[in-house]
Amino acid sequence: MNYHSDIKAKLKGSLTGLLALASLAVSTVQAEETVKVGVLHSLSGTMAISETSLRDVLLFTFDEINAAGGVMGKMIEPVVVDGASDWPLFAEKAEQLVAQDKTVVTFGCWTSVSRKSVLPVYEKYKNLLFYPVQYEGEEMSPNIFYTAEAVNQQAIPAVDYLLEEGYKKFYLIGTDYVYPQTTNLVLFEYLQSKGIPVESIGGGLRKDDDGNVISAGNYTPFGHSDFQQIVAEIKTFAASGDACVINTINGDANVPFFKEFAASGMTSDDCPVVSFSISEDEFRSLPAEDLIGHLGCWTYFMSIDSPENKKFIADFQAWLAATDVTGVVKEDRVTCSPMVLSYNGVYLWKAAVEKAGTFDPEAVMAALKEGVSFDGPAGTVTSQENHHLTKNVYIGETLETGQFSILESFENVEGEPFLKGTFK
Amino acid sequence: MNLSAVRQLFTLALLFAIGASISETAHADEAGTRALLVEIVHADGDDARQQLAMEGLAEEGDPIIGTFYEAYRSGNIFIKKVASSDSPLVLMKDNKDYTNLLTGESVTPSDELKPSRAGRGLRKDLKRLVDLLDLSSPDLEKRIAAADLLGKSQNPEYLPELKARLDKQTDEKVARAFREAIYICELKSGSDTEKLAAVKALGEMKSLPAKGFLETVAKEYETSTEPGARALRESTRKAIREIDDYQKIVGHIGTLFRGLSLGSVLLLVAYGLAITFGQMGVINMAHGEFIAIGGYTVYLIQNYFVNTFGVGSSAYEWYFVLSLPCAFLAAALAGALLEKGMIRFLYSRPLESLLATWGVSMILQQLFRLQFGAANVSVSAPQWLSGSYSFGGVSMSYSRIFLVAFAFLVIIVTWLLMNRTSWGLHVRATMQNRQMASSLGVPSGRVNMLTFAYGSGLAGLAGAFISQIGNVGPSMGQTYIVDSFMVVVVGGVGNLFGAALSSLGIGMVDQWLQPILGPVMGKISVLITIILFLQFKPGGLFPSRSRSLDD
Amino acid sequence: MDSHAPLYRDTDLVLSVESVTKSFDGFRAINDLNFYLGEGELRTIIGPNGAGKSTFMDLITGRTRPDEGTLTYHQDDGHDLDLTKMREYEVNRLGIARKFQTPSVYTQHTVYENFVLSLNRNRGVLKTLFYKETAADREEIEEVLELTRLADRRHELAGSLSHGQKQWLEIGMLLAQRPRILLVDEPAAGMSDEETERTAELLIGLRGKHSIMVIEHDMVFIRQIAKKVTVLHQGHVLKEGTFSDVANDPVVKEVYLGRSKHEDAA
Amino acid sequence: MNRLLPVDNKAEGAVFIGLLILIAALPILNAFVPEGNALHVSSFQLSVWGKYLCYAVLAMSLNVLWGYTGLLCLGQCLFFALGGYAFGMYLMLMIGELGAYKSTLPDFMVFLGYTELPAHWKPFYNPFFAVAAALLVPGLVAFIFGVLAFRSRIKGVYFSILTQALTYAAALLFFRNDFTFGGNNGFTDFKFIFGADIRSDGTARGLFIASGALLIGVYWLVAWLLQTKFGKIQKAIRDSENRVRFSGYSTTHFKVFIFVLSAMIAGMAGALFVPQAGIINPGEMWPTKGLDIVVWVAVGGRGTKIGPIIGAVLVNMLKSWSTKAYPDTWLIILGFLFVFVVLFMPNGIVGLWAQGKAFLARRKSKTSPADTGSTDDTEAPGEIEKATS
Repeated sequence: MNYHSDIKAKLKGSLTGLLALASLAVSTVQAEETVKVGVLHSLSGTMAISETSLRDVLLFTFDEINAAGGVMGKMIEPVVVDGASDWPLFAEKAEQLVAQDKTVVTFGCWTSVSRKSVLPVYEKYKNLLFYPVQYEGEEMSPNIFYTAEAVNQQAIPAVDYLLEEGYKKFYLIGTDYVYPQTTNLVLFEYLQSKGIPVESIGGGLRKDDDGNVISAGNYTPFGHSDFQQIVAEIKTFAASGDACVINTINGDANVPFFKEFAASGMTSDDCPVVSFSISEDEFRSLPAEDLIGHLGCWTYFMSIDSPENKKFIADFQAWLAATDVTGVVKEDRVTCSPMVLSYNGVYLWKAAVEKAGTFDPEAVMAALKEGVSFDGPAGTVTSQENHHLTKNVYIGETLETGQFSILESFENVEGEPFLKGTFK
Repeated sequence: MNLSAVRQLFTLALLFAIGASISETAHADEAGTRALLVEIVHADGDDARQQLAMEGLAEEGDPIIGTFYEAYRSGNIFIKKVASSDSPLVLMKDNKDYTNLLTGESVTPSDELKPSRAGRGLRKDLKRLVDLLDLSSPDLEKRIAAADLLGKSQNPEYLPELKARLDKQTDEKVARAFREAIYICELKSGSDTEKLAAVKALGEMKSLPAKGFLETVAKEYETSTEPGARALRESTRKAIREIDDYQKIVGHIGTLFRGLSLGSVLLLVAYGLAITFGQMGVINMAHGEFIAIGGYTVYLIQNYFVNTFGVGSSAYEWYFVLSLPCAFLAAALAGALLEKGMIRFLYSRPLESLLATWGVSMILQQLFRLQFGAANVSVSAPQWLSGSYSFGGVSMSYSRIFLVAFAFLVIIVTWLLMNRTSWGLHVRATMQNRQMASSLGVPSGRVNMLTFAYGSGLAGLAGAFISQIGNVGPSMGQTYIVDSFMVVVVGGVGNLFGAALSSLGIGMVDQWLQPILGPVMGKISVLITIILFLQFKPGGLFPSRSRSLDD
Repeated sequence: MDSHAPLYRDTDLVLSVESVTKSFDGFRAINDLNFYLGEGELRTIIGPNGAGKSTFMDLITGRTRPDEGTLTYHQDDGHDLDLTKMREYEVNRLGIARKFQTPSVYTQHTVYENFVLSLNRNRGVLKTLFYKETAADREEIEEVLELTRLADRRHELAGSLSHGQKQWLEIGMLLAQRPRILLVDEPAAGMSDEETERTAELLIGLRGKHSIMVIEHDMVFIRQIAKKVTVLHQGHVLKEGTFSDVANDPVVKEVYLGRSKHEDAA
Repeated sequence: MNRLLPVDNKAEGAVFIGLLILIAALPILNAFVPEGNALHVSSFQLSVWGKYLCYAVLAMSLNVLWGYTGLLCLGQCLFFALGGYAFGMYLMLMIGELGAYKSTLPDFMVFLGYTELPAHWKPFYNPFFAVAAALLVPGLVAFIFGVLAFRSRIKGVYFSILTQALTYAAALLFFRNDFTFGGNNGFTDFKFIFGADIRSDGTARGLFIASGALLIGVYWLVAWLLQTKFGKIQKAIRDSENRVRFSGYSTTHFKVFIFVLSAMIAGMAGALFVPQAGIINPGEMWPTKGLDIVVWVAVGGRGTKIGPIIGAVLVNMLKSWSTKAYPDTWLIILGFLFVFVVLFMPNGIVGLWAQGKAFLARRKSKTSPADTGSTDDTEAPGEIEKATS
């Protein structure tokens, strides 16, 4: 072995001389030097529905950065792996990226459980993960940077808006897992702190033996397909008016829910539904014309009227048209908040690398904690000490076109992961 | 600036104007209305100007307001810059046609269109205006909806208008809605005697919308020591009780219908399996993907209709009707191919059919993803399937009513095929003894293929229906696969009638348990119940009687 | 003949079936059946298809429970046992062995292993874990191997035997259980003439050592072995007597021929 | 049969010895060969192989049930997950105050407002109790379900579908947040095991060796069982349950015993899997996972001692490799593999040898007409009764 590496070293030495010469002539020789970056999303299984788009936007971002000269002169070389909606496999893939492919940063995960499963890997190898999707908070790993919306950047502003609009009854509904349960517990406290009586919060409560509320709202299993009963309940709940629904149903279960909702004859005028898991991307699978006027709250909407956003959308569309990556759907594509947060994440990482002057994950994280900004499609985002982002929050209502029209925006909202108990 | 405060002030001003003027707006000046509407659009962002325009609108009361409201609400108002003039044109889009809002003339738009949207607050005000206008709409449904909404606002300003129009209502349903609205209004603003009368009346009407308002009244008078308070308190409680009792009955009827409808979904999903698995003994794990084939077929046909005829055209309304046979045929064809290419080698090895079809299921799912994208695709209901039919407080959506009816049709057609055709005879013969049947001259190869195709086709049909009430996506079938196997097993493998009965039973039990235990525990309980049920009836509801008990 | 009255009641009965009825979905497979089997007797049961013969065996072996009536097993020591409450393996352990219509052997085991598994001992779960073959076991197996003429095929997989040999193997497996009662369902089905004859000899040879009940369709075979024949019809004993009694009985003839004609047509 | 090397033929022996070498060599290469050397096995590789070994044990547990007794359990993943949860509870408690909330309670409990550890969690501070629970809990669930199912003679496809329903119901239950098992997120972020840092290389080696030892132990157990009379009864039940029943054996007792045994083996595999995978959540009991295991066994060759091991390791290697090499099409590749195996390799990879021989024999016999006609008898063992019978 030593013999071989010896030869290699010698070869390398003579090559560097040649390269130095060549680089005088051809300035693009830098392209030979790459930095490996991991992309860890589910491209198959149940979560592929949402995560495939993030893979696409990440590849687009890398190409965009590479075309502009890369990061500190190095080209980004993406290593794409499929987490396959399988959580132990996520952990394995993360370790493969970090330990075997020596990636310096990973952009990935959607569900909280996938993030939780890879967290020990990033902590063990002191590597870096950018997490782009709204989540329940209650976590702050030293090795994860959350570009995601924290509960106070999504649910709380949305409820504020509804309260201001004069809604007095809130029906909580979600899929039975941690994000909805957590968000709804926080909202339950928040609504009460705003003077909404318990009987005006629908969906049911469960208490433990000591009388503490441990669960608020009505929950359905993953992939639930029959919402007749729940919609009937909402209809009764909303009969007296001034009621709205706070929806944390995950993924494709939203389709049967909204179809049932529309079929029951209720409209957004009778009882608007504000959803936290439906972005433009998910909206493509819903019958838009039945859902006009329902609300969404994100830190980005495709309809944001800014030059940065227009450029982003146009560039992404151009990339889609040109790319030859397998599995990329080219038609009817939209942009949405998780995609932009992925996009922002890459640029923030780039900025932090340049600030730190190294790809070393820990130095990059330190730079991020000091505060790095990026003027993204949804305005300026700034990294915080607590691994979250300060960003603008938008409330929009759905249009027939599958887009959101922005009703209200809150500027520079700081991300706060630990919320429960703060409103008591 | 506090938007909502301005809005409230404005609304109040508007109401006074309406109260004074609306009854005299029999003949409206359409041109004036249009001008005001254009004014509103232009004044976007200027609350004071919009307010002025609205006041004017209230005096006009033209039906064009309703059309405008709908367009404004759904993003179909556009502003077109005109080079020669300072004030741009306002266009209204209806389907694919654009009209100039000011003149009503149709316009061919150039590419310079900027959409204009109503803010939520403005829309609320507009909506109220439309509702007031709708109070005199010739459409009874609209009149009812308008009365309902105005009543719930509990604004005393509407009372005179509602009362004045109540006498003119000849339709009992409409009159009831008006009375309900009046009573609900009076709950807030009436005198104590008026309130008492309203409370009693609402209780007798079993008015569900009133319940929330009655509770407010109950709370208000809870601690009051005024002389009339006690009577009011007690009758309010009584009224709430009456409404609750009535709601319970409505709830039970609703549960029955919902159970029936869920049962029908299960039946459509499981009936194909009852044939391929129950009759043929093939454990087809790709059954769910045949469902998805049906769903995607509907999606493709919908897209074709949208592209060819446009949304909302009368031809488009027929897309779903055409989709049904297509979904059936597409899935049946896929089924036939699968049978010819794979299943027929596995008849003697049923459990291996499970494994191989599981592989097929994986392949198909990923192919769907590569072809249609990983995300679900959107399928809309045609007009005639949207909306719901209300019956004594129970609302049944048309799509589900259609689905229930179709499920029965499937049972009947399948029964006829199985019992009244030579094919059915061949199927039954082949299923009892494959070798015997083929030696008796039954073309068992063809019978097998057709049977499997029929079962798969039913799955495709199920997918077509699910597209109306649920997802269309790569893994849409996975949601149903465990359930459909349960249905077949509970019904008794090989017994189609049993499958029908068990899907209805499971649907009913599920809907009955859901309100008690919640959807998650309800679902778990259904599964446990099924497991326990099979302890006592291991062969299902109708165990297939077979003389060859020996293995 | 009044079939409701018991034919006779001997002191050395092994099995008494009295007023047994069994319905499936309203169809009476067995209808008020009375039947007695004597010690060491070789009884043949015939009847048209659907007469309830197999159901009758199911009832005796605990596979099916009767709706009404009693099934009593008369033990050696004079104690009676109620069979209706027992499961198959318990009935079997009393010494009631059953051969099925289609040969039911362990195809993935050798002939020898088939016999090992049939010996009437060490049948609890834990006992089988720590079972060691004894000399006595081997001796018994050799005996049966000889009797069934399978000795030279002892190490072959049962699945590779011919149909007739499988029938013999199964009979051998019953014998290895050392049963008191042998219930044999169509032993001659699918056998060559020579095999059928040998089977008949075997059964005749067993008479006296075991009480045997044979269900059979093959009239030649029945004529060979039958001493006493019971005719079942619609779950009921139509006639009991010697072969010639039964064969010449006009009622039996009508039932049999009429029914079988009808079946052929279908 | 050789007691020390319990294999039936040379090929099986070669694979088994290869496996032994692998189990012995990997930790050594990890510990003593320096990083950078081509022979070095990284801790990552080691833990990946450790997981494969656990999957192999899981496959063996299903094989005991399906391959030898003919009972196809589609819920084997449930027992695996239950074992994993039981041991995971211990690991969760070992996190101590290093969680996000610096509390002795697991984070998800703090969040849900628990002030005290629920009673059923307390004994899990003891690792031996946790190991015992990883054996007994799956065993108990299997016992209850087995008694219910086998007593009422539920068999064949019915049994398979019911086990699928059981695991589905259990998964839904475990998804619930207030079921005190962490809901969808399950258990993650373990820190210590038996006092050692769970992320250290030494622990990775230890866990790998434990997995290897479990695999060999289970292999020996299976081999021993097979040559007892019990093992013969097992196969006999698969071939002709009625005959067994009518030979005086209570097949119910036998089946319950095997089912419980198989569940306990699966539970042990789960218990060792969790510290190596770093996560257990209800996704592990989702019905599709149960089907995966069946596929491993089928690919390797069911009803053989070595087949399930080969199947589990190969399929998972293929999955690990193809999810990176062909992230978009790997499901299609895997799907085609299953179809191919079922259609053309009815006895799995292990059966290929015999299949090849039979094929050659048939080609030869084409020239000589004296064909025994028994080549069609290669039909795989353990068929369930046809569903309609």
